[in-house]
Amino acid sequence: MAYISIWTLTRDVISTVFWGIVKLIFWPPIYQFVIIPGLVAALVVVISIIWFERKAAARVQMRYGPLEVSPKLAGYLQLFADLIRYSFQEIIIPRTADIIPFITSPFFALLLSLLPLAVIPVSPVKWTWPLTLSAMRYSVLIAAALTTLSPIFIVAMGWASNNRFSTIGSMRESFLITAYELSAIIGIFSVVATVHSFDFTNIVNFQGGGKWLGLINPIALLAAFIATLISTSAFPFEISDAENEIVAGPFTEYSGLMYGVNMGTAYIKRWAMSVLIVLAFLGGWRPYIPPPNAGYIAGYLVPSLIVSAKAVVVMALMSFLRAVYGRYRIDQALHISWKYVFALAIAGFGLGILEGYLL
Amino acid sequence: MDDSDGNKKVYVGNLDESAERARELLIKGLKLDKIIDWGTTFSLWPIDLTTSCCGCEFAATWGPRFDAERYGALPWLSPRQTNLIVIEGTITRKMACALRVSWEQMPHPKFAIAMGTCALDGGLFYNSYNIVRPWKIIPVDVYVPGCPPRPEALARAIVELQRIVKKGEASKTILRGMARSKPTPKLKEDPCSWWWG
Amino acid sequence: MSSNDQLKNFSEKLKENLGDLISKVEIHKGFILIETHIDKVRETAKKLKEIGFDHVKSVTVVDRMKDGVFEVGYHVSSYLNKDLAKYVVELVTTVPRDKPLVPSLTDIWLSAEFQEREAYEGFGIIFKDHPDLRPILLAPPVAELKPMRKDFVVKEEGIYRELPKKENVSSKVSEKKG
Amino acid sequence: MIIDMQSSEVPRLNMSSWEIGESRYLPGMEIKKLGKEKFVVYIGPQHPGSGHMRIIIKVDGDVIVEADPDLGYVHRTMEKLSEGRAYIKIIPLVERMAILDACNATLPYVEAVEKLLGLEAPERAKYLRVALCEINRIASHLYGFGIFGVFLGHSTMYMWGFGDREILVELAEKLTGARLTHTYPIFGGVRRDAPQNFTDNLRKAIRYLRKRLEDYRRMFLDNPVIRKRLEGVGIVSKRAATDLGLVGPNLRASGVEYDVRAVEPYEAYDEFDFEIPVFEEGDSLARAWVRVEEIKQSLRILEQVADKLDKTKGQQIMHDRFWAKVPPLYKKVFEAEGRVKLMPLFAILRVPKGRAFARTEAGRGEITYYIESDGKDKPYRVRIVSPSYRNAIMFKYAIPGHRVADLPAIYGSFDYFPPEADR
Repeated sequence: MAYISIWTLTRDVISTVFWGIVKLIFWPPIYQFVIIPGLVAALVVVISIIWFERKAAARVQMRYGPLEVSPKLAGYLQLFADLIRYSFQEIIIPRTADIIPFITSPFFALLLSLLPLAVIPVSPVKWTWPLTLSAMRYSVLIAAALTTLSPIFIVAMGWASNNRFSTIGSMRESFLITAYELSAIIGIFSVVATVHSFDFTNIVNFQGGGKWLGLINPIALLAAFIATLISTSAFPFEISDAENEIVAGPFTEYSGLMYGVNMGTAYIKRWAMSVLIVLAFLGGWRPYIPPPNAGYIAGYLVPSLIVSAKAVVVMALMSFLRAVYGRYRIDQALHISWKYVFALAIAGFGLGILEGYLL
Repeated sequence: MDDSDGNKKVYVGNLDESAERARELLIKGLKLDKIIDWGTTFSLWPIDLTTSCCGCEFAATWGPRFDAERYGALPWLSPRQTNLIVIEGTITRKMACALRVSWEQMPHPKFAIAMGTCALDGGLFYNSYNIVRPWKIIPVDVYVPGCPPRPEALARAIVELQRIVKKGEASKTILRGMARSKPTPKLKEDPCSWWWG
Repeated sequence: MSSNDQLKNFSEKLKENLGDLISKVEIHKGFILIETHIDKVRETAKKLKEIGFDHVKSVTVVDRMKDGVFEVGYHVSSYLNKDLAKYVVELVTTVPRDKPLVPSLTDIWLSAEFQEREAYEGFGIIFKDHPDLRPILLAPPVAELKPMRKDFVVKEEGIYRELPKKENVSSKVSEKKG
Repeated sequence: MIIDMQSSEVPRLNMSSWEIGESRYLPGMEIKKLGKEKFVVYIGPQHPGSGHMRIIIKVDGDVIVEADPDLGYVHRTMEKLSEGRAYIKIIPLVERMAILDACNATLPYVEAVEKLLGLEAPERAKYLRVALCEINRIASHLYGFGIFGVFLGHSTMYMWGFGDREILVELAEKLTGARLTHTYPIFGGVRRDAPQNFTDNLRKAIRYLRKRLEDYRRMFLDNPVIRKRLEGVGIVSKRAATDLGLVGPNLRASGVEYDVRAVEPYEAYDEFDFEIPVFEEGDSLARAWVRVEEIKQSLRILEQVADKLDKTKGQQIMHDRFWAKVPPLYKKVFEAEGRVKLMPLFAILRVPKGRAFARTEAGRGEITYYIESDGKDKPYRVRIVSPSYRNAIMFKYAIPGHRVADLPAIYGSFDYFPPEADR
């Protein structure tokens, strides 16, 4: 009669549970969507970036910025205070609003702006890829397609609010969607022409040895960068929620947690686009090459952190523009995006094709 | 559980009472009230309701020299996302309506600072036929005397309000559904009755 | 003073130019007052505009309660003519207090538009043919009081209040005592 | 933000019967009307892009067809209140309409009363008045720039404008004892003499501001985004500016050379050497540039004032008529502190019968006072027309034809200050 030692059993159970949790965490869809570079990383980054934005602007403007909340941390906890205040404030739903889209759109917008992060590779190791190998060959295409989903819900928000400023704001947003999307996608696709592959892994591997596509093809990078600025309503293109013209644009009627979600959405979208730009132009995880059979830490955590760190730099640059520029008018922004950014993207694409032929 | 007859019985206490107890447990266990009060203290966002000439000093308070953003107060645009009204001086009859509407548009918990002698009791314009006393329109937490008050005085008022909030003014409305210590005044006459817009 | 002589010369010139239209020309401190009958206001204004007075600085209404009239004045001057810019001319006309009906000069001087609206809400003066006559600064219920008129009195500090006569006070006191 | 979803029409607004010349709109502002339903947007009074006023705009697509300024949200009835107050008490009262430009706002009142009294301030008092006026003018322009920056989403300009304004506010505080509400000019002179090292501080401030103006140009006025927003926006032609009776920088940006300081020099302005900047374009950018140029000219005047103040040191700052009545104790106070304490003298001041009209050039333009005295201690009638009130008419005529997003750009360029307009 064989007997099972209690000790062994316990050990087995513990180890199974532990490794089960680790496996679950590092299961690519969960890891990328929820942890890095997904929700958790995005939240941490957004909070830090907003803090940085406020502090950097204050620096330019000869003052301190947020400070008293935690003088030792230079006011870093300010955003947590704001978050707590927003989370517990009363949520007002106007009687004239269309309730279901009014409530659901902010959350859809948030989730959909995170989606592109769930289909991109953040490591060259095969098991970390969130899609099947055959789907992975088209990851650029899929990610680019997914970035276009969330703006529709911003338009829906403005429409559901039934407020005049919201209506004007969502109208502006819908104008801008058409204006930037083409440029952004063509800008990112110009690397496809250079590398001859829709696979992000190939694109990043192509950029080894400091041969970043952003350096080879700066025009496309610039086009993608500007298009990202327009898409995430960063200065100087903060048009759809221009505070001095149309209060808060589509978000005018949102209060409490719902507005907190809305405010986060724009930044999270900027974060997702920054990650895409890092992968396409700035070498991804590239200075670091994980061993082919690397485990959770070396094969997944470290490269994803490298990608995130690069994306943070890109995002900080975008946020810093607030201190320098005013905002464009809607027709001027459309003019710029159709006449110059689109031309820039096409030129970048042409350059990408040429380089793909030569290299 | 089964009783002696074998019938199944579910013992349920007073639901309201247990819910109350669970809430208290949550509040005490997680210190939720402390967290909320801390968050609200450092996130008093005043609304851009510029009502009168004290607005000059209000703007200077958020300027580089006095920089009230240090206290986490950021002037914001839309009433739905703010929780503080700074009444900057005289409230005229026309503005009274806007003040009341803005106050009602703001989500709870919300606070008010009355800035300047005019907001206290009329000041220089005490006998004008076109002004109202702000405390008849909305409840005021902190008064700042002066004509106009210096930016330091307004910054001090913000700190004073932070002290009031820290005592539990925000959490008690959110968690316990209690009324604010300063109730909203009942309007004797509708300030917006003549509104033509 | 030379500036006074200039004013005199200028007022005489104005008299010559305007002729019968005006009944009185006075030199005041800082401006020249020309008075005209209410029927001739528009004509005079047109003439003044022809001379070169191209904008209204102030529409000044004074309530002369004792005489039972409103004095409606237009302080006009010039921007484009540099010689005229030195002078401010007030075109004054009077209307009875109980029937304050004045022809609007907005179509001659567009810059008078808002100020005529203010006179309308403050004094209740109706400007005939004004394109957009409604209160500008006050809410309608306050404007109905016609607060700028002299018979609308705002209360003042105690020091300025007229005290009751001494006899009355003493008699009241004695009554109470009794 | 006050919005009423039910009513889509503004009652009592009938413009159809009104024609100016041939067109309803001023030249260059014609609009093609489309036969669509219009969208009424109420901007203000709680709105970051409107301040203390409301603009009711009718929108056709993204183009404003009609704008109706709704003023009076800060109307504190100064004209009526001053009919019941002693002459000296009116100075702090009327000061409140433009506390960032306090000296300029009260000076014409003081001048008008002085005209009635038949006296003139002594030389040094005139220089001190000019000094404070110019300090206030610069401070007011910087305030305008700050607000303009906010309207265009340029928060750095707001912070810089307000930060540098503090220097001037502090100078004024050193001179008068109050940050904003100076009540400095009084009948027959000024309230206080300049403190010891005032002129040195003034010169230091002038040097600093000259340097900063260059920064503003680089950061704000020559910023490509700002230029694009302002160029060719809100054009007011010379003819239109004259017809509308605009004042101040808005008038001079449209090519009309009119400045009370030059046309009818008051105080000591005829002794100073300065130019009147005039721009021909008449758009928002020109209005911004006029202010920059004016700040430069004001700095020039201040430099000359500083020299004059050094020369006239120790001279009288009060007219003899009042100075003779000053008790010896107060004279000692003046010798020790340079402060005049004369209030009891003015409380019983009776002004001779008469009418007076005075105008000065405030930061935002010409401000006029009409004062009528019936020989008592209170005026019979005080009529104030402030520059912002005269500029308010621009909202009605300069905004239609532009896009909604242009509204803040045009509004900011007017440098409109509602408490001043509403009085």
